[in-house]
Amino acid sequence: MDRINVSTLLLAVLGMPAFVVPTTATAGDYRDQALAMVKRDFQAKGSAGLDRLEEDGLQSVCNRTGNHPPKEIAARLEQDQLASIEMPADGNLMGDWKAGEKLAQSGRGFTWTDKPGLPVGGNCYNCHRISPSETSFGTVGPSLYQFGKLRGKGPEVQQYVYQKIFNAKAFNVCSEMPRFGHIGALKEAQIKDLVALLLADDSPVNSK
Amino acid sequence: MNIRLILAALAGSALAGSAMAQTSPSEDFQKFRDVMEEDNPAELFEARGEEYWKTPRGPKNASLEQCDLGLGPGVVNGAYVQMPRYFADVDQVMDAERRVVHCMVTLQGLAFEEVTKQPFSNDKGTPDHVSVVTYIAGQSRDMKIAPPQNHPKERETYEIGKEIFGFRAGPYDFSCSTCHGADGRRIRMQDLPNLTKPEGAAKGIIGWPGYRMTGGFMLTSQWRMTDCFRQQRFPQPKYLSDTITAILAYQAVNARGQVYRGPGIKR
Amino acid sequence: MADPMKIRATLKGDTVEVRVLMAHNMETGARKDSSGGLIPAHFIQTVNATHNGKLVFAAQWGTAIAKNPFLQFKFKGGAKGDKLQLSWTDNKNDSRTDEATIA
Amino acid sequence: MNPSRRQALKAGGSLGLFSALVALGLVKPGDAWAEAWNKGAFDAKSTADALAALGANAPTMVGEIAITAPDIAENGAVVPVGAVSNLPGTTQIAYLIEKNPSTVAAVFDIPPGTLPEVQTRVKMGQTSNVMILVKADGKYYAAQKEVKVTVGGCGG
Repeated sequence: MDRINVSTLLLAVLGMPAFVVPTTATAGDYRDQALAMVKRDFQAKGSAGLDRLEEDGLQSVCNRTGNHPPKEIAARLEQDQLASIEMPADGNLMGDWKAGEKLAQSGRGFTWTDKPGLPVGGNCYNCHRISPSETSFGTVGPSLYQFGKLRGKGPEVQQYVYQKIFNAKAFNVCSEMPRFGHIGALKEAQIKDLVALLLADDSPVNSK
Repeated sequence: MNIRLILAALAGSALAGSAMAQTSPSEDFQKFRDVMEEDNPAELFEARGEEYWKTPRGPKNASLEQCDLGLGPGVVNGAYVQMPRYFADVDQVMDAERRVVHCMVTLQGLAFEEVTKQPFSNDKGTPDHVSVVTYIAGQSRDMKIAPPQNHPKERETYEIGKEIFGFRAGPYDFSCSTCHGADGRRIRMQDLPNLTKPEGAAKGIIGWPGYRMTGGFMLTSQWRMTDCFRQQRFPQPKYLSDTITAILAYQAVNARGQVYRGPGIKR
Repeated sequence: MADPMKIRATLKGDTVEVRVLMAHNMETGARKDSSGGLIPAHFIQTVNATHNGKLVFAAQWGTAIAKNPFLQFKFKGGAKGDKLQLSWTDNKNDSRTDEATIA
Repeated sequence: MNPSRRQALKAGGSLGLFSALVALGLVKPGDAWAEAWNKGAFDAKSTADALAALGANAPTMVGEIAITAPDIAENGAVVPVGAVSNLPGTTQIAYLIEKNPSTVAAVFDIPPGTLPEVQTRVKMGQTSNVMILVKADGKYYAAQKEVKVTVGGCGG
């Protein structure tokens, strides 16, 4: 992400008269105290270094605004995130749904008890219903069952799904979904496999 | 008493057990968790903790009976549900586990590093301070959660805890709130209580310390918070740090008025 | 020495309901420690309950009983205030005997 | 003197209780004690071997034995299993877990005056049938129920 760009935006956020800090007048003080406390109290462990406590620009905006930045700011940030998405050079977005299903099942990666580095899991079932045969699914995100049936599988839908997985914040700046491609957690081929899981005709997601 | 009702029903019929009515997995889990709670092995650790509390040991050969958990030296009854709280002797807000370790250090003369060498239970067993916390928690069974908010530092700790609760960072942009900031959420089959509301916040407190069926040991709120940060993909919070106390204070204050049911049972 | 058992013996009608928790690791002998070595089996093999000198319940256990075992049984002929003795012995010949009063 | 009695007395000796009971005449040397630990049964690696070791080669499957166990166990480390026998003259109840490394989990003796019902918690390595074997009037009967064991939880 372009840090300078974001800092400028941040200044704009904080300087805007329409911008209202969501809690009390002292909320800023508590935030500062909280950040100082967190920096004092955490220690690096495994692959989880202290650098993870440094907010990037987008996180900072979401944190300062209770995940509801002013519309104009949100739109600018979303544009930035969208522009930073790298689309596959070959233009093909549909991979292997079976590999996608396997990836969707795994929640491994990036914790201090996980093996450092890649590959990491897609974490999809942690939050979404996907294939009907997997009954152990989370509900933090919407159900994706029948996604292709309901939304089609044309080029626009394929592009949207690829982009959403690559960087969910391009569509909703403070979305709770991680930016899997943006942070380099999932590689191009893996994201394609997940696109296929949601859209392929023969994927169990679209069965019946 | 579920199991006895079912047994009675089955005993009265010619049906074999396999003919039991089908229920959803989560209902089934809850049912058997309730059964487990009736005879929770956590009680064994309460007993062990009580014995530790009352037995002199350490370089000062002292028991913990002079330990002040906020209601005066030696008062254990109801102390757990009134923490975290401000302690003037240290000019700090402390949660139960932090206070217990503090007492072991100051009263018994044990070295902090020694007591906290194994902060959490594992396959090797449940450390003494964890049994003591379990004992103290058991002495607040069926009492209302009522952490004080009178001292400025108690209010400040709550507000800081609230900020940390919403603090998004790390590779996945997760905060505590990502999982625990709304109603009706689940990770896989695991219910995620909404810790911003009294009922949800109480769910985050009730059942801790918990007897972990896998491994058969006790885990405390300190452990729970630490493991949440792990799953959040954060670095590791230091044991008994201000950050954990602040998060626990945020939850406890949000849960005020809810009834604590004593040490629980965990998967 | 092993921790005491937690025994609840309650008279309900003419039946005494006994519920017991025992502190024991119930090692199966199949688990490995952090260095990869097998942890030797260590488990309760027999449990006996006596009331007024009469055996009212006896169990033989294998390694499949869960850690920190729970046991519930019922017998007739007990009265409030009566004593009930429970004892267990494990495969290393460790043992523990505790007494409870029927309530 | 059988081994379990010897062990019991040894335990009593160290704790004083049993010797005290014997001294008070509450426990008489001739009292019937539980059978010795049945090594052969607990070593059995299959249901057939276990039944043979328990002397119950072909138990009759009956409806008079109620099993309380979860359809799906949240955790194989602790699975509550209860059994009630409605067969007159029940003297023994045994738990057999087909897919466990050792099939026999427990054998309970039910002396006269004790109700033919018991509850305990078992470990299950995987989804398996749980068989409850009952000895009543010298004959063997059984019932069984499948318990699914999940590997739940999130991957984090």
